[in-house]
Amino acid sequence: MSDARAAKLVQVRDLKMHFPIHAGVLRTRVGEVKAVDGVSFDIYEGETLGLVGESGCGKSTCGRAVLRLYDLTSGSVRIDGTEIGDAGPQRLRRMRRVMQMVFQDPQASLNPRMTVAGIIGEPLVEHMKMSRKDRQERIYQLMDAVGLNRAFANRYPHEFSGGQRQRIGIARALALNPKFIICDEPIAALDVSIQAQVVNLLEDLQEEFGLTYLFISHDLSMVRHIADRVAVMYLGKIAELAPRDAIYAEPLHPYTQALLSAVPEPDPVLHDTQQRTVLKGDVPSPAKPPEGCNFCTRCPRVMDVCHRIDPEYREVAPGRYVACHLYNDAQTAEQTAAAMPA
Amino acid sequence: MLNYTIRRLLISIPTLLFISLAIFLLLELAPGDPMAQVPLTVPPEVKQAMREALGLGEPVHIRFWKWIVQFFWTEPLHLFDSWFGTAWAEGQQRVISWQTRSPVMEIVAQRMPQTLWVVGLSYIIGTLIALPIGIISAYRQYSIFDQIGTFVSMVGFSVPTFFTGVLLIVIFSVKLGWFPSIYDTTLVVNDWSSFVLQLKQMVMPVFVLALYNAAQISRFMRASMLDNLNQDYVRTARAKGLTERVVVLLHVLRNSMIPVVTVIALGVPTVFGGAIITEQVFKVNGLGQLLITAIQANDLPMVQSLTFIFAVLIVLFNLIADVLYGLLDPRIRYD
Amino acid sequence: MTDRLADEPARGPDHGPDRAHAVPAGAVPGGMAVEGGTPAPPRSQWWDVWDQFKTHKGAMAGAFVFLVILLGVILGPWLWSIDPQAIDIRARNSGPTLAHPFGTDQLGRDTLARMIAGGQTSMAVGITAMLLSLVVGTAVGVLAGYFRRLDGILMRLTDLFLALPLLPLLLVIILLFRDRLRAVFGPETGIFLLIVFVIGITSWMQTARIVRGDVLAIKEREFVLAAKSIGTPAHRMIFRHILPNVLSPIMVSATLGIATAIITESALSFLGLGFPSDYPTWGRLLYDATDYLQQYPERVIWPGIAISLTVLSVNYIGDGLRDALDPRIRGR
Amino acid sequence: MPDGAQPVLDVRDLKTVFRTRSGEVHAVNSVSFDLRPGELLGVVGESGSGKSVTMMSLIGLVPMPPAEMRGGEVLFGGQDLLRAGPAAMRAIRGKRIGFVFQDPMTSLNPVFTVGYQLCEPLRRHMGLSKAAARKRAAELLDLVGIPDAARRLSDYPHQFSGGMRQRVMIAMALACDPEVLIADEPTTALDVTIQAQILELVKDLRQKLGMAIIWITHDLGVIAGIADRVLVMYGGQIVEHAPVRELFANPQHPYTRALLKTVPSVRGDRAPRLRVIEGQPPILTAAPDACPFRFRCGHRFDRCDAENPPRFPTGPAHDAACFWDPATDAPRNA
Amino acid sequence: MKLRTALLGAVALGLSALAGFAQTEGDAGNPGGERGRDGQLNIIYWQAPSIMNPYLTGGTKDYEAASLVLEPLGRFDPEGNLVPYLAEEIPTVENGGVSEDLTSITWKIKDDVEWSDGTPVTSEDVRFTWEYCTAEGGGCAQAAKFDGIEDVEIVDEKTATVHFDTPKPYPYAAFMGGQSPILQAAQFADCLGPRAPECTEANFNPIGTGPFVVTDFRPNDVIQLEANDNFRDPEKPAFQTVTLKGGGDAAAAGRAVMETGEFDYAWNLQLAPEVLDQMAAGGQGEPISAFGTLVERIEMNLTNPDPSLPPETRATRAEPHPFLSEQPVRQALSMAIDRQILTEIGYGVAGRPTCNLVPAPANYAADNTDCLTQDIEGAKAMLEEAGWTDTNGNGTRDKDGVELTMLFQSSTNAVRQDFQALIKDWWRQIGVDAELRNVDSSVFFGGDPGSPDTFQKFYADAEMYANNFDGTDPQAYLSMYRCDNEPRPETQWQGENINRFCDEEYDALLDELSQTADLEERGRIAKELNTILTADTYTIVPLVDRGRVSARAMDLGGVELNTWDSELWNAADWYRIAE
Repeated sequence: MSDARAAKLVQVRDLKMHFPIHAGVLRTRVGEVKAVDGVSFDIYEGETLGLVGESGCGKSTCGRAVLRLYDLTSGSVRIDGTEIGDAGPQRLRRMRRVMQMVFQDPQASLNPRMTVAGIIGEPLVEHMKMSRKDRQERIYQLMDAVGLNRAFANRYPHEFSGGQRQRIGIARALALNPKFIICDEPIAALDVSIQAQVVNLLEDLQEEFGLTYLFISHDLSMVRHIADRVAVMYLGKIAELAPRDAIYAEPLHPYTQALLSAVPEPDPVLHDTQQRTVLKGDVPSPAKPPEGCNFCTRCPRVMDVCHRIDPEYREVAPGRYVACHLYNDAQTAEQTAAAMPA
Repeated sequence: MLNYTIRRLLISIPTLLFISLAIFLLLELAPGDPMAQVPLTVPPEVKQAMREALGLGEPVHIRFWKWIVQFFWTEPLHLFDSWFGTAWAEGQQRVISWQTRSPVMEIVAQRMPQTLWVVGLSYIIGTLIALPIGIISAYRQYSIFDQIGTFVSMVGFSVPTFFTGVLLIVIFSVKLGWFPSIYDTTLVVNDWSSFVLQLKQMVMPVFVLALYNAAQISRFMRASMLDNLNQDYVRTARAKGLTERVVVLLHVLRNSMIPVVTVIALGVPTVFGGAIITEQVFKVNGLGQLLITAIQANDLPMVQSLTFIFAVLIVLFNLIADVLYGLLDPRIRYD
Repeated sequence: MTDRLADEPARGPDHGPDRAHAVPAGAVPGGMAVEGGTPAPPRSQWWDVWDQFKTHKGAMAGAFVFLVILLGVILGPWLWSIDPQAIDIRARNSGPTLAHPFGTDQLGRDTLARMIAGGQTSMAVGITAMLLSLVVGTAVGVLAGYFRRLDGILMRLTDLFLALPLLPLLLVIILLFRDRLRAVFGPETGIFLLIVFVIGITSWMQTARIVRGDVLAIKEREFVLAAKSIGTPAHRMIFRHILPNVLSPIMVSATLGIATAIITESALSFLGLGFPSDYPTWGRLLYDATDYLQQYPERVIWPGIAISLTVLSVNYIGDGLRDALDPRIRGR
Repeated sequence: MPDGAQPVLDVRDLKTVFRTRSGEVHAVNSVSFDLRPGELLGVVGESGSGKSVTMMSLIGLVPMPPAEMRGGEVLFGGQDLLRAGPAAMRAIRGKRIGFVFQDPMTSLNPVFTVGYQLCEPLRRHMGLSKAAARKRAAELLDLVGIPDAARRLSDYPHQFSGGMRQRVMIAMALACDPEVLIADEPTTALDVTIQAQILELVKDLRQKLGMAIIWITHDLGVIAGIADRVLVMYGGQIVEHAPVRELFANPQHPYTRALLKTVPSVRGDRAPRLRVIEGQPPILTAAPDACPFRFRCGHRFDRCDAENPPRFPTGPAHDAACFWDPATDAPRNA
Repeated sequence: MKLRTALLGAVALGLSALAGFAQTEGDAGNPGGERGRDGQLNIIYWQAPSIMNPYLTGGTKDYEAASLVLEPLGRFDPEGNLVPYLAEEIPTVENGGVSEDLTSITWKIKDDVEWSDGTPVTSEDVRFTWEYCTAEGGGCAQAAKFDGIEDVEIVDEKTATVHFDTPKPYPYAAFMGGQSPILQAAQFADCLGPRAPECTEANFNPIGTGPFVVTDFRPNDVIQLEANDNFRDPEKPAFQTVTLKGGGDAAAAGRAVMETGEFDYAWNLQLAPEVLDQMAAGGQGEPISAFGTLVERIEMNLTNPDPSLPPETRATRAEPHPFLSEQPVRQALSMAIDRQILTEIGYGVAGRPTCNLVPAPANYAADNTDCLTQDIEGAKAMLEEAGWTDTNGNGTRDKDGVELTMLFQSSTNAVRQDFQALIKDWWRQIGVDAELRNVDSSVFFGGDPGSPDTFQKFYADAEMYANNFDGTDPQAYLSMYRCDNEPRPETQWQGENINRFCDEEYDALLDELSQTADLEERGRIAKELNTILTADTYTIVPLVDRGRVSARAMDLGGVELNTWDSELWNAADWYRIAE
């Protein structure tokens, strides 16, 4: 995973998604929910960037904003050399062929009134001028690719199991030969034994078609398995971004540390010896984020400065980005990083 | 909540103005003539003089403006005067019915009691019958009780009231002689026997209307109960060891009542609107009958004022329903 | 996270398509086992709806009765060829006889023939008025739900219509336009169009509200987002993804709409405002017959039963549809 | 936990069947287990494995119909719960057996205050006065770590966050000092940091109150951290039963073994590729006359198709329902 | 034919016997006694009275309700004779009350009559009543009755002389009958002209001289009255209180009197004959009927209503009707109709077939009976003879490319639609096709010049409705058919000559009538005019002489049904028949 290896397929700069709050007699705008508040990251061609965080931290909104499913409040999103942050409908429609999405709930993301062939074929109808026969053939190919029996092409989604439905969703995302796929919690709704099947399928497809993934999940262990680099979000901002091994081995941000330590270990022996940081309290509302660092209300290593100044998100070591006052000085950061207990 | 209410009130002002204009123009376009009832023996020039005396000669916009002023300014002033004995509205022209040459609002006030007695009572009775039926039907879904309840309420929907009304009169007034066929609006209830008379004359119209109301509300109640009986919190309540009575009549009912209460509130304006057909059948000369006779006589000021009053009530009770919803359901905050 | 519905005992483990993935393979008939099963013909959700509908006895009876009545009024003229307008003054006020199974009226017109002719009108009014209100209601509901910008204005419009006192306006509109339409389309077609229009235009608001609510909910479903991520334009989004999924409330509204339209038409007849008085509809026949309730009760009974049975059967169909279309109930 | 103690709850041969339009579903099939005083019994399984239905069946919280109990017995304090009347069951539910459900968002009644809902079992089972119940309710909220407890009694559920609501649910379950607490996936809907808080809380409460707990989950990590003994369920049956360390160290059933391997970890080595269990969970419409796991099992042989394996003891307090013996990698000859 | 006429006579006889019976029984049974002895009287009007001032309303229901309170100087009795009420006697030329030159009439008020507030009735009140109705901007509905009055001179306190601008052979329009009673000047003094509608109290509760006074007036609902303490006859009225309930429909009103016995008197029961019979079987009450001048008729359009004509000439005398201008066609259409069946179906005892426009009073009624027999064959022959044959075999006769296709309109009303259907059937039998059309009565009779559907505009070939005349003198009624009195664009489609009939001879006769005071002579001229319009030219095809049917309870005595004045004209004489 050397840095020099590949081009940046996706560049996100200072992305903001604010949803206005209206109140009062005249429905005036009294504030905004800062779902995504200044997020920047790059994704290299062929890699998988994991985006983790707890519910409500803005990771799904971030994913959808990157695909321009929302109109951005501000910021820039450049995919495959094209700026789509302010693209018009025409340019956007062309770009849809490059970027696709796999959704969380395989039940909800498939139109219950359409057949499998209809669902997988929809992007083809929208974007490709194909004969009916060619399209049929392409649908079969896609079904083969995701491991669905061709015989089921005329079935409806409710006749399938969760894992199979997620395969349909993946086939739909693959239909246009995209370069970039956002997987928005693709395994969250699946049973444990099925999750592994889907993750393996995603990995196989990545290899086969040279895909680039943004893998959004709250499941830190699965992200560790699939991602090359991992970004941790908290309350609309990226707290830490680093290569996978580094972040799991020595997390820098106190939030990352707490998050990792909260994951229960499926081994009673390890479980009993492990040191855990249990965070106090709840995540603040994104409509009223705290002054200063947004983690300051729960941070076990909170300092005075945290309540006043929002820490800058910056690179503290090659490829390691963190937004924390503990690493104010890049020098110290490196030292601290070295000194961090695992 | 307060903000929400104020905002809704503000929005309703242009809505109501628009409605009043729409009603006015519609009535204006109607081809009828208030002179239609005048016998053919009255010569045309006399009819023309009568028309002019009603103010029909003036242009539309002036009449609309006059009506607006009379309705929104003079009439409230009169009300104020009659409450406090002042004389603010002295000498100001009120909204006058063409048919009776008397102030529209006085007739409306006169019709209120019988309308409220018959239509209002039937609404209350209908609701009181409907709620338990809806609750039991939902709790015992697909049981015999549910089937019968469903059937009865469907019948309540399906049979036109002018049919049930006449049928009841023939059976209970003509054949059996139990109840009077004609409602006496002048009956004063001051002792037991007059009370019994009042009850007797109300039985049939109230029954006809209550059946219809009960049919509707019980269907809502049943659906709402069914929605809530499957909720997780019901299981929680059972897991606490609460009796079924408490589970159903407290936990489920309280939640199910939220949409039903708003439905009931939305139905209240129809009470004031009267039940045109039932009033007609039983000669309960309430607001519904007033409206229909006014329409038949082309008494435009009366029709205009009545329809507008209904519109105001509908808007008002829509608002009340929304506010009730907010009050009943702690999750809803309209701001 | 597992689907929370999956293990929920309150609904049992078999639960229609909504959570078929909990016990996926073959939990419903026609569902397939593990991949590689034999190819089966496509089985749309409507089959499940029909399966559930079949278990609702009232709805099945209702559907049967409705079909019988519908066929009766459509095929009636071929089976019973007496002209409903034909006057036979000698046979006036006859009770049920072989020549006139339903009797005759005060001019000696055959009641059965008039019932058939009246049924055609009443049914036609019911069905067309329902279609009109459905089209308007669905259009308004879908547009308001789908396009945020239109929502405010369309919902204000809906509120406005809800706030209009309908019956008086209905009366006024009929008085107002009846003669103009009659002049253009002839007496029967004109008044038919008017009544259908008036009933339709004053009854779409509930449908619009329900549809809008459903559209708003469906818009939040991920498959709409999925379609958006593909780049599906708005009109195809509506017709391909939104409309098919709001069909259930629309169909329930449809059945109820037929019933209310038939009742409204009969109420208009009662108030003397429906079709011309020599033009039979069930409402008109019933109204005309109420005067003769004591002498010739059968004259009231025929149209009374016809209206009540039709509305009742349609209501039962609606009830059954509502249950059948509700995935939570389906499978019970 | 001492092995020999008298169990508080003894379940024998429990069978629950759902009657549906498309036939019967055998949701719980001859399940037997016991619960000892003070222990935490973990129940793991995927959705549809019957773990929740089993626990709900114990105390009659499955709706009947469509559910139907087909025999078995549930002994609780010398009483067979399956044969107890509704009134007797109500006296037990909420008082001697407490429940915590999965989704704290929907499990609380939205229109009553938290205080009211908390007081309900107290007033019903303990006969407390209104004021006394309220006082006790405040203590309970305090106990489960809700700050400013007395004031928050008059708040409505929607004013609490998810984690706080689950604490309320726990307080409610504990209100009458039950002997048994059944927790049905209580942390599944919560975030990991909140889950960690709840797990800490439960451990803490166990020490303070000492009741026996049944903890249903699909998360092996949670089980590893909290349970004393584990039941693994699959296809409506218990396929393996063992003390927690024994189970993780020495799984006997092919399903348990596969399951443990599919789960990735945030610590330790990272496998280059995840192990999977091919295929889908079974349908339970057929009568249980064969091993439910046979279609996904790597060790399937004739007998698996012909017979439903009984639970073979494989060690002290350890049994597995499988004809295959991993120690010898050969069929058992029982 | 003879038999049928005989039958008719028998029916008529039976009716008068019925009325006579009621009266004789009344006279025999009325024991007299103190005022208010018989308690409560319940009357039901299915059209609810909306006002008690007959000058501000066109509704019969309102005149009749008002007649319980307000009285004129004189009334018409059931035979159409003039009866003095507030006046000492009916003034005539003979007794000197009417001047020889017919330009003035002098009324003398009885000495003992008082208003219900105890003040005396004076000639001042008579003069005021005239002022009230003729005041500018008041919209007086009875203005026509005061036409030609130059002045009302107060001779002394009890005497008033009405001066006309031209000789009036029939000077009894003003101050006579229920539509033109005397108002109290004191009460209405501030209600002149545009202020008339503001006097709600006076309009609802007028001070009168009649047997009753209003205690509670609820417009369009119910009126409660009690006996007038100052009524001139100390023994009357027999009833202490009266409730006059309004609303509902005729069937319900009939039921309430005859079947359930809840009410004592029900007004104007326009019901199918068999329905009335059924109700009468209830035994609580009986229907009573009497005939007036109301005739249901078909009016033939003598001008062309073809929509392709320009609006200036369509349906005006400039364009004669393509076939109805031929008399044989009109006659054939009349001959095809069986008036007996129409009567039987539509009105029963409350109707009789007629061939006359003026069916009563006897003095003015012609004796045309030719039309009473249906003659289909004759009608066919007549058309044949006039050259109308079915040349193209479509079942409809035609001549020179003109088809005998009629647009036949009427107002919306169940009986009229039955009639239309029957008549269409008969016309079809003689080879005339008809398209039926019915217009809501508020539009049909509304007189709106903008509407194409008014009976005046007559955008149809034939139309059916009923009309009558006030009082007992047909002069004004027959004058409607004068040349130039037809509705036409120049008159904003106002006018009463609906058929656009124009005949010099007819107009000359009308002029003669207006100069004649002698009753015999007036009768002769009127009959001749009537015959010109009907039996001679078939311009108007009379169908049924419509009587009035009301119902009274068996124990209500003194009722004399009167079609010339208010039905309640003698309510003071009503009483309860003792068991």
